[in-house]
Amino acid sequence: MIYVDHAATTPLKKEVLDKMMPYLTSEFGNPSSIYTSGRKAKIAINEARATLAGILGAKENEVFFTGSGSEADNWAIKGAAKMAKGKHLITSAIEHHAVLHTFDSLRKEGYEVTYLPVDADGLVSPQDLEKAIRPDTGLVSIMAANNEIGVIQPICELALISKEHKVPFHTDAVQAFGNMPVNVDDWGVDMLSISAHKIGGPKGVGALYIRRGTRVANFIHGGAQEFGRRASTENVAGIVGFAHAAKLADEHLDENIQKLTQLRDYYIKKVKETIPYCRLNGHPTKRLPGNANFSFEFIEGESLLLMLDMKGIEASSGSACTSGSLDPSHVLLAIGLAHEIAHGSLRISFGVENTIEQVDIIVRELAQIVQRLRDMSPLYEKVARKQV
Amino acid sequence: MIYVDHAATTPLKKEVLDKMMPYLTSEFGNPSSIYTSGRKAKIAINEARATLAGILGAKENEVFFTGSGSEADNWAIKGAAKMAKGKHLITSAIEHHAVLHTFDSLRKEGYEVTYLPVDADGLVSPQDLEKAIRPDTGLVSIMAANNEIGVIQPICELALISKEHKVPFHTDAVQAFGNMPVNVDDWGVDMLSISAHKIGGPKGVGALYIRRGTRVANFIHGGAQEFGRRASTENVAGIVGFAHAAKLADEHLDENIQKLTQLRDYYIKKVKETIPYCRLNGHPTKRLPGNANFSFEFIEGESLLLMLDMKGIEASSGSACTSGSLDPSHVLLAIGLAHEIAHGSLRISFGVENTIEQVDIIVRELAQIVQRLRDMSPLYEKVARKQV
Amino acid sequence: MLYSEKVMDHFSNPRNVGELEDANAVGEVGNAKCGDIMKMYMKIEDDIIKDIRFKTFGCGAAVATSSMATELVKGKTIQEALKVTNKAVVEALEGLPSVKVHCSVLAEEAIKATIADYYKRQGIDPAPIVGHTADCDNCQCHHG
Amino acid sequence: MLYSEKVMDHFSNPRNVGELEDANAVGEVGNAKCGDIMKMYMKIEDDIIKDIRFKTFGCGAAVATSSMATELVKGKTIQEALKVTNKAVVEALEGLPSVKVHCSVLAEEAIKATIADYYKRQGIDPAPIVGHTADCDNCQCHHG
Ligand SMILES: Cc1ncc(COP(=O)(O)O)c(C=O)c1O
Ligand SMILES: Cc1ncc(COP(=O)(O)O)c(C=O)c1O
Repeated sequence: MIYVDHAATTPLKKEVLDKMMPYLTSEFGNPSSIYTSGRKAKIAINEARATLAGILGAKENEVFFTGSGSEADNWAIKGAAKMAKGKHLITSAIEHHAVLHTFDSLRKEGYEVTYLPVDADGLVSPQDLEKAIRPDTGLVSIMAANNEIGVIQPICELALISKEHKVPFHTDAVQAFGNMPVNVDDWGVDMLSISAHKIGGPKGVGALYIRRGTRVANFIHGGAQEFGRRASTENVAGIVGFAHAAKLADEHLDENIQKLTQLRDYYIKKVKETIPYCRLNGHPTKRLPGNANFSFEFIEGESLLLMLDMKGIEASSGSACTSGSLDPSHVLLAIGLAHEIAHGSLRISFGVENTIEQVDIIVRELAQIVQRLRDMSPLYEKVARKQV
Repeated sequence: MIYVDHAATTPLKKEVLDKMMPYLTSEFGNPSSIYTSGRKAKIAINEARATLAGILGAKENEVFFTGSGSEADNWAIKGAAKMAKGKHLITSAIEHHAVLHTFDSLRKEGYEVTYLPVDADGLVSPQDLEKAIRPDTGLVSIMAANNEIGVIQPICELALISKEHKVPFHTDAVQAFGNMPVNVDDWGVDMLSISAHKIGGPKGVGALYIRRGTRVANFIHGGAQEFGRRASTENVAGIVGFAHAAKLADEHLDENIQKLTQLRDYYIKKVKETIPYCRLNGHPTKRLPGNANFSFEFIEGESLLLMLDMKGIEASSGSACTSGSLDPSHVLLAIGLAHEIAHGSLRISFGVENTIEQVDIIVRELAQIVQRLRDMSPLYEKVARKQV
Repeated sequence: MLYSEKVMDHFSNPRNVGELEDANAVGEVGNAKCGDIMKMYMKIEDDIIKDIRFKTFGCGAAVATSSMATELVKGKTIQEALKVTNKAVVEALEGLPSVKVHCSVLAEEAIKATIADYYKRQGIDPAPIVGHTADCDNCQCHHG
Repeated sequence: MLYSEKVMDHFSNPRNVGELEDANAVGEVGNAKCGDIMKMYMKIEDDIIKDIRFKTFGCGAAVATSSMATELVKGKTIQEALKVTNKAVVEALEGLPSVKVHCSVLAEEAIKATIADYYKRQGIDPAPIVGHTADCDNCQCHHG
C-alpha cells in the first residue's frame, strides 16, 4: 500500500506509541488525583505541555490540550466571539470546515462574518484584511496552511494588521504544525490550533494556544483541568503521544521539509510531463512541502480515488472531511476553478516514509487511470474527437 | 498498590487495549476517507456504535461519540438550551461540575436555573421536580448516579414527569453506566452522557445518546463526522476501546454488581465497627455497588488521602476533579453536612480487581491513620478530653 | 460512506462501457457542474434493446448505477425498460449510501432520455410514452 | 497540584507535633469551616522560644507549613520569630502550589497569635508588638 494522504491523517509513529504505552497500561491514574498514580499522570501532562510550549515558543500556561483540532478551532472562535465587544468577525473563504462551519453557527446567532477572498493561487491579501477590519471587528481567523491545496498564508503580515487594530488573531495551524516552522511570537498570533494526528500522533487530541491576556470564554465547562480552562479527564496517553510526535517533527523539521519538497516537486514535474489537461492548484512554491493538488479535466475525483485505491494507492480528493458531500470543494471554487474541473481534483500529501520509487509508481498508475476514466467520460469524447 | 478510586478513573483493561492496538498501529486510516484504510476505520466505528447502541437500547443513529463525558454533558445541556423555547432550566444541587458549571455558564447568558435540593440521603424528590417545572422550562438534567456519594436517583420517575410536561430530559450516566443496568427506553430519557475511562476504557472518549426528535444544537462544528453532528477526526482506537469496555461491563454486569456490593458492604460494616465518629454519606442501599463515602470527624480529607497513599492505598476525597479546590464538596454540603465534617470525607470506589483481603488492609491502615490525624487535630482534643 | 460489494464490482468492472457505433438512440443526462453526466447509447430493433453502452463522468456510484442500469435493460423491450426505476437499480446494487441515491435517479433518467431520443428519431413524440425526461436545469447539486 | 519533596517530608514526618504540657503561650488560628485550624504551643523563656509544639486540622500543606514554621522559630528569640513571614515558610518548603499558599499565611499567623498570647499572659498589650493577629471572621474560605 502506498499511503499519500498525510493531510487527512498520519500513521501513529512507533516511537510515539512506545511513549504512550505506559499510560495505556500501568500508569492509568487520573491527573487530578493527589495520590502517586495521579501525580505521575499529572507530571506526564506537565512535561508534554512544556514540550509543546517550547516548540511553539509559548509559555506553558498558554497551551491547552483539547480533544481535537476541531475542538480547538471551535473554542478559539466561539470563545473569542463571546468575549468580543463587536459582532463582526473576519475569516477567509478557504478555511477548513471546523472554522467555516463554526463561523456559520455564529452567523445564526447574530454575528456578521466577512469571508476574505483568495487569489488564483489561494492567497489572502493583507490589503483585503486591512480593508475588512471595522471598529466592531471582534476576531480575525485565517488558517496558516490550507489542507486541500497546501497554500501557506502570510500569517505574519496578517496578524500584524490585526494587532494594529487591536483585534485578536487566530490561526488554524493544524496543517502547518510539524510541516513548517511555527512560532507564536514570530507570527504574532493570539491563538493557534493544532492537532496530533496530522503529525504522527494519535487521533482525538489537539491543543489550543491562547496568548496571555487574550479574552476567550471557556468552551467545555466542568472540572478544573487545564488551569480551569478546559474540563474533562485528560487523555493522558494521547497528550503524551502528541507532545512526543511534536518533538520528533520539530527535531527533524529541516530534513523532513527537504525530503517532502523533493518528493512533491518530482511528482509535480512528472505529472505535468505525463498527463495532459491537468493543472496544479495552489501557489507553486508557497505551499506545504508535502502537498500537491492537481485537477484533471473531464474526470471526477471520487472515481479516481477508488481506482487508485484498487491499485493500492491511498490519496484524497479535496479534504477527507468533505467526502460524502457532493459539492465540489469550496477551496477549489474559491481559487476560481469551474465546478466541473473542481470535481476532478486529486490531493497527494506525502509523508517522510514515502519514496521517489513510490512517486514513479503513483504517476504511472495515475496516468493509466486518468486515461481510463477519460475514455469513459462523455466530456472527453468531444476533446478526443477534436484531437483526431 | 491498592487502587480503590474507580469513580475517578479505571485501569484500561488488557482485553480492551488489545482491541485498540490495530488502530494504534496498522489501521490508522481516517474514517472519512473512502479508500481501503479509511473504510476499515469507518467500519470499526460503525461496529463500536452498534455495540454501544445495543447495550443502551438505542438506535445506532442516536449514539454520538465525543471526546469525554464532560463534552457530552456540555453538548447536551448547551445544545438543548439553545433550541429550547423557554429560558428556564432545571438540574440538581449534586451534579458533577461538568453539568453544574455548564449551567453556570448558561446563567451568565441569561438562562434561569433551578437547582433541585436533595434529602439527607442525597435523593432528588420527584415532587420537587414536578413543582419546579414551568411553561418556559427548556431542559431537565439530573444525574443517574452521583460520583461522590454514589446515590442512584429515581431517573425513571423523574424522566416521566419531565415527559408529561414535554420537557427534554438529560441524565449524566457517566458513573451509572457499566455499574448498573442503563437502558434509555426503560428510563425514558432523551439524552444520556457516558465516558469510557470510568468502565475500563481509555481516557478521552465519551458518548452522548440523543433520542431521535430531540432538538439539540450541534456543539463542535466542522466536518461531517458522526452523522454531521460532531465534527473532529474520530478517535478510532478510543472509540473501539470504549465499545469493547462497555461490552465487557455489560456481559459481566450481574456478577460485577454482586462482587462490588459484597466488597462495599463488608468495608462499610468494618469501618463502622472499627472507627468511631464516622458517618456513611449517601443512601445506604440506593447507591452504586462499588461506592462507600465516609466522613471522619475532626480530620481533613486531603491529609487522609496522602497518608493512605503513603501506605499504597489510592482513594479519593470528594471528586478528583475538585482536588486543588479548597471548598468542601458541594455534594456533601447539599446532603446537609457541616463544613468541618464535609472536609473529612473519604470516597472508596471499588473495582472488580479488588479483594476482601484488600478491604481488610484498607480498614486496618485507615483506622491507624484516622487515629494519627485525630491525635494531631486541635478539634479532637476537646472530644478526647471529654472521653477521659 | 461505504459502498456495497456489488457497487464496487460494477464500478471496477463496469459492464457495457463505451460508445456504440450503430446506435439508433443516444441520451445524456446530468451536468458537469453537478459532477455527474451519464450518456447512453442503445441499438433498438423491434422495440427490443439489442445492445447498449454508456459513458459516465461521475463518482463511483454514478459509474456503478450506469453499469447496472445498462445490464437491467439490455435485451429487454422498451416497455420493460421504462419500468426500471431508480429503486430497482439501487436494489440490484445491494444498496447505495443515502448521499448517492441521486445517481440511481440519474441512471433511470438516462434510460428514459435515450428511449425518448429513439422515439424522436422515429418522428414520435416521446412525452406521452416516456413522460418527463431529465432536464438538467432542474437538477439539484446539493443533495447531501 | 503537586507538592515538593520537602512538603511531603514535613507532612509525613511532621516535626514538633503534639501538645506542650508546660506551655506558657498557646495560639489558635483558622477555622474548621475553612478546613484549616492551627494551634501552637510555646514555652518561652528570656524571650527565647525554648520549645514548641503544634496541632493542625487541615490539608497536607497545612500540616507541612505548621511543621516548618515550628522548626523556623524553635530556639529563636521572639523578635526573630516575629520576622518569619509566610514567604519564608514557603521558601523553606521549596514552594507550595498556588492554591495552598494561604496555609503558609496561617502558619505565620499562628506564630504571631501564640506570641500575642504570651504577651497577654504577661499583662502586656500584644498589639503594638505583634500587630494585628488572625481574626477568623476575616478568613476567607474561597482562596482557590
Ligand atoms: C458524574 C460524572 N459526570 C461527568 C464526568 C466527566 O467525565 P470525563 O472525565 O470523561 O470528562 C465524570 C467524571 O469525571 C463524572 O463522574
Ligand atoms: C486545517 C485543518 N483544521 C482543522 C482540522 C480538524 O482537526 P481534527 O481532525 O483533529 O478535528 C483539520 C483536519 O481534519 C485540518 O486539516
